[in-house]
Amino acid sequence: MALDTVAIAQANPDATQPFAELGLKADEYASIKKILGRRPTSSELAMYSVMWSEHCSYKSSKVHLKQFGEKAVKSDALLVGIGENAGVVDVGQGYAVTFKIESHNHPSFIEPYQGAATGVGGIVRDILTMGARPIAIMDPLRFGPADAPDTRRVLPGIIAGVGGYGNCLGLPNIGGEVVFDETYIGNPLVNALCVGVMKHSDIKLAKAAGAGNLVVLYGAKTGGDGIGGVSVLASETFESKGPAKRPAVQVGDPFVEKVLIECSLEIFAEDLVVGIQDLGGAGLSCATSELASGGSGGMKVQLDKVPLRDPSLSPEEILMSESQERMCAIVEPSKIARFLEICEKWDVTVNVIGEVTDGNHLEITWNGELIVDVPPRTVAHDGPVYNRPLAQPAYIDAVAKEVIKVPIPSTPDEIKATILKLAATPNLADKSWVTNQYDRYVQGNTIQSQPDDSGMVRIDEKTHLGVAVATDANANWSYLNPYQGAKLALAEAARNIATAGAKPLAVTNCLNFGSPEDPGVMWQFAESVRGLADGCLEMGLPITGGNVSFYNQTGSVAILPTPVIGVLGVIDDVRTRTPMSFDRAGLDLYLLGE
Amino acid sequence: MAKIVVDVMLKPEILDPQGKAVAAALPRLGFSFAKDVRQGKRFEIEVDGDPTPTQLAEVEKAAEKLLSNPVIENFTVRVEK
Amino acid sequence: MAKIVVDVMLKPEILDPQGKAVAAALPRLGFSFAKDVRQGKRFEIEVDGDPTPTQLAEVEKAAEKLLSNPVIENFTVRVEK
Amino acid sequence: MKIGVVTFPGTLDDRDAARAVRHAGGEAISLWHNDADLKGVDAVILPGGFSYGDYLRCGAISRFSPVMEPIIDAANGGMPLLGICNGFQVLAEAHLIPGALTRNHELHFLCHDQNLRIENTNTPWTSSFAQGQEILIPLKNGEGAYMCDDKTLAELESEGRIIARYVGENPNGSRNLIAGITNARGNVVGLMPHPEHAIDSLTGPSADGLGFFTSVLKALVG
Ligand SMILES: Nc1ncnc2c1ncn2[C@@H]1O[C@H](COP(=O)(O)OP(=O)(O)O)[C@@H](O)[C@H]1O
Repeated sequence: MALDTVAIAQANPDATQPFAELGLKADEYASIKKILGRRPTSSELAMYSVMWSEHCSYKSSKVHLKQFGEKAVKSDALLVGIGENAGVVDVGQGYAVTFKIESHNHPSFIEPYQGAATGVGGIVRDILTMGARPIAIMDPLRFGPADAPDTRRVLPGIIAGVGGYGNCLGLPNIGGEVVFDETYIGNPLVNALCVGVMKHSDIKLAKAAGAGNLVVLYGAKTGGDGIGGVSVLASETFESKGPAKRPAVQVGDPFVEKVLIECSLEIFAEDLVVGIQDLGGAGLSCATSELASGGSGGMKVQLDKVPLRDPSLSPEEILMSESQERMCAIVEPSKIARFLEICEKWDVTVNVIGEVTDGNHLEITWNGELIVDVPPRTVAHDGPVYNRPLAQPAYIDAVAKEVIKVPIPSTPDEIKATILKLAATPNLADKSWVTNQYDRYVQGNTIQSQPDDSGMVRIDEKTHLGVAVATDANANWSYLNPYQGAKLALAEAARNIATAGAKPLAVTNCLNFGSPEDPGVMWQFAESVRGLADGCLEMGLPITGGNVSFYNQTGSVAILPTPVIGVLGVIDDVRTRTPMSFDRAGLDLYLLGE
Repeated sequence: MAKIVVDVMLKPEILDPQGKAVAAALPRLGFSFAKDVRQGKRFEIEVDGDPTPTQLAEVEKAAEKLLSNPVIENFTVRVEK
Repeated sequence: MAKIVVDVMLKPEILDPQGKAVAAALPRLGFSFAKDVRQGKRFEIEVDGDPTPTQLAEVEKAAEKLLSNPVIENFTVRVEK
Repeated sequence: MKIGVVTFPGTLDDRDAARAVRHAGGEAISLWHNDADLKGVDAVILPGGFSYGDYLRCGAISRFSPVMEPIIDAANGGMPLLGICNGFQVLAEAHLIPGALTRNHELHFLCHDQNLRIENTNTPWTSSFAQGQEILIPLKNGEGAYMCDDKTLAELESEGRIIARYVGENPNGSRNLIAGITNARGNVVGLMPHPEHAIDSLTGPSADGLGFFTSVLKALVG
């Protein structure tokens, strides 16, 4: 096995490297060389390739997402804004709430149960990482037509996966969506939202400050999960021997995550960490480079200290592994003993894998050999930025001209038939066949869940303070007019909060689109972002975070533009909420608005 | 009457949370024999008479299509008397 | 390195909804071979070297105490190479 | 009165059970699975959840936790012991009550509001109810089908040890619509649905569940 070290990279500058197979463009590879002043080692190449991927670097969306910050009104409620693992808002009484949506679309297409399950697991760790106790989840879902074979293949697993993982974590599922449309054949959307609560003083950030502080990896052992892509590297470094089979599928262990949550909350309560980051996409590559660039600037990591589930993993693979249920914490040496003790109480695997340093080097060694030496910022934040071409697709004008005559029912019989027909469509029909597979009672604080328009949970039993969350997206509107579609989805989600009696406070989003390399899709995306930013400005709501999922398409057919908008609201006394149902006879009915 | 047995196990490289939990529980009960435990599924399929080669081929197909998930699992088919 | 296999099946008199669901799904996929299907668990236990009789006796005990629930399940233990 | 609430790794409804105890006017004491110490409690609740992930069989691994030894001893000595959902599964695995809980007949995890009929008001956990009273509390489980052999079932029926039955359609395939049973002595109760999630109508479908917790406090006061 040939280990590619920094020394070898220097001595052997012209070795050919499989950057294209790893998804890097020639100019991206060239700029890595320029940053380093030499060719990257295979481990460095692995790190850059995954951190500069669309998924991690937002290279196609960044230029548009900027508006969320630029247009935003100043909000006193915003405690932590975009950029951290999840935004945090003040909800009063010393409480802070954090919430975020993420997508796990592609993994759920490949392995529906595990894809959906690990999607829930990932967003829950994001929330936990902020220092918060996760208190509820929601799951906006999209499928092909209900009777399509692809839907039959993916739907049961996705629902069971969301439920299996969320139920086992003890998180009430307080809402979501199930929508069917042709364009989601082969591209189911699995978006998962999590809400967490903490005291202001408990907010944690992803930064590795303080030279001499320890880098601690805790949670599950590292396996070969989700590194199908880097096998090309392994096969190069392993010469022609070829690597063992590497699964592209991540498998979740919700029990380990539940224990990890309780263990972490106990660690937070004793104020034992300086900074913390969960390991999600891009695993250790992401956690080490983000922690280092968020803090003092440098870090030394001994990669051979990472506990492995599969001892045959190469250093490149360990850096890329997306094994679930892991966290990386920065701990002062004086607090490490107590940290280890709490991990032992919860039977959580824990290892010190490195330390924070001054300066600007992320140095990773493998059995004493230096295999990575990079400025961490260049990995985590200085990825490429694209201003992709956009063009309004031709269909926009065509559909705008189209006049569709919808027959309006007028006789009682016609009205009855129409209502029955509508009620029987999968999109409008009762969703309890889904929601009955989710625990909505656990934690004992659920005030509203299905079938209400927004979910609501109590966060203080004595004062009755609570939060409400709603998610909405209307992809048909967004298809016809992406600018207005995003605004309408925002307005609908905010209305769903307001009608429950809560005050909208903050916005998160998950932007699901086709390929950014298609100018038409890119235009839909840009318009949606513009609409959402303008809508938030008009409503005076800050956007606290979100997620972009591109490449949701089969061949050249993209999904409908699906910007899922989540709005969080606060309610001072959950007992005053207004539920959706009419709970007694004799009430008056009013219609508000025009 | 014969019995066809289909054993379905997670592929070796795939995490097996159940097997791991069992492996961790055994020593707590004083059992120290296990280096590793993997947990899978066993299907016992009853067929009329001795299974024919065609039948076994069908079972293979069913194992691939329904009884296992080829993305994460392997299976074996055999006849038990 | 040897493998000890413990198969755990629901007792015949206990209803097996999973097996029933498989048996019902097979004909829908065009498979007609099954008269009945039962679904159980298979544990593969890795031990160092060839299992000794004492080890096997221990596995029997563990199977009875932990791996199966004698109220509803039967088990068998065997060595696989 | 002190009611112990056990937390195993993976337990989820421990804080809910403790809240229910407090609502009923009792003192809730947390018990940790790894401590073989009951801290002087007068009764114990094994709450719901997915202890040890429900891997292997629900309750099979937790049943061997150190805390279970003194609990089993105390229960054999007459201490009131309630197992809810996962706790019921632990009781069955520990053979403190007969039978076993198996996979729901529809094979899905099921969460809905469930009507129950209280069939035995002589246990320390059900004495606040009226015989035959119908209550509405959440049911949520993946393996809630109560199974036992015919002889055990006949015994449970003839000795009046079925403490609650599902009303209406059988939600999970339990024999004789069994939702909860008690041991021969009547102090240990296993219940599949979740009374701790129905202690006020703000967060649950009713406040009917509170009766289980007020019952035990009444029983302990004597
Ligand atoms: N995937 C899901 N997960 C959780 N709750 C869901 C899901 N899909 C729908 N729901 C809930 O079911 C209820 C009805 O949903 P839906 O029929 O989409 O109503 P609406 O059109 O009013 O949003 C809502 O409370 C919604 O939050």
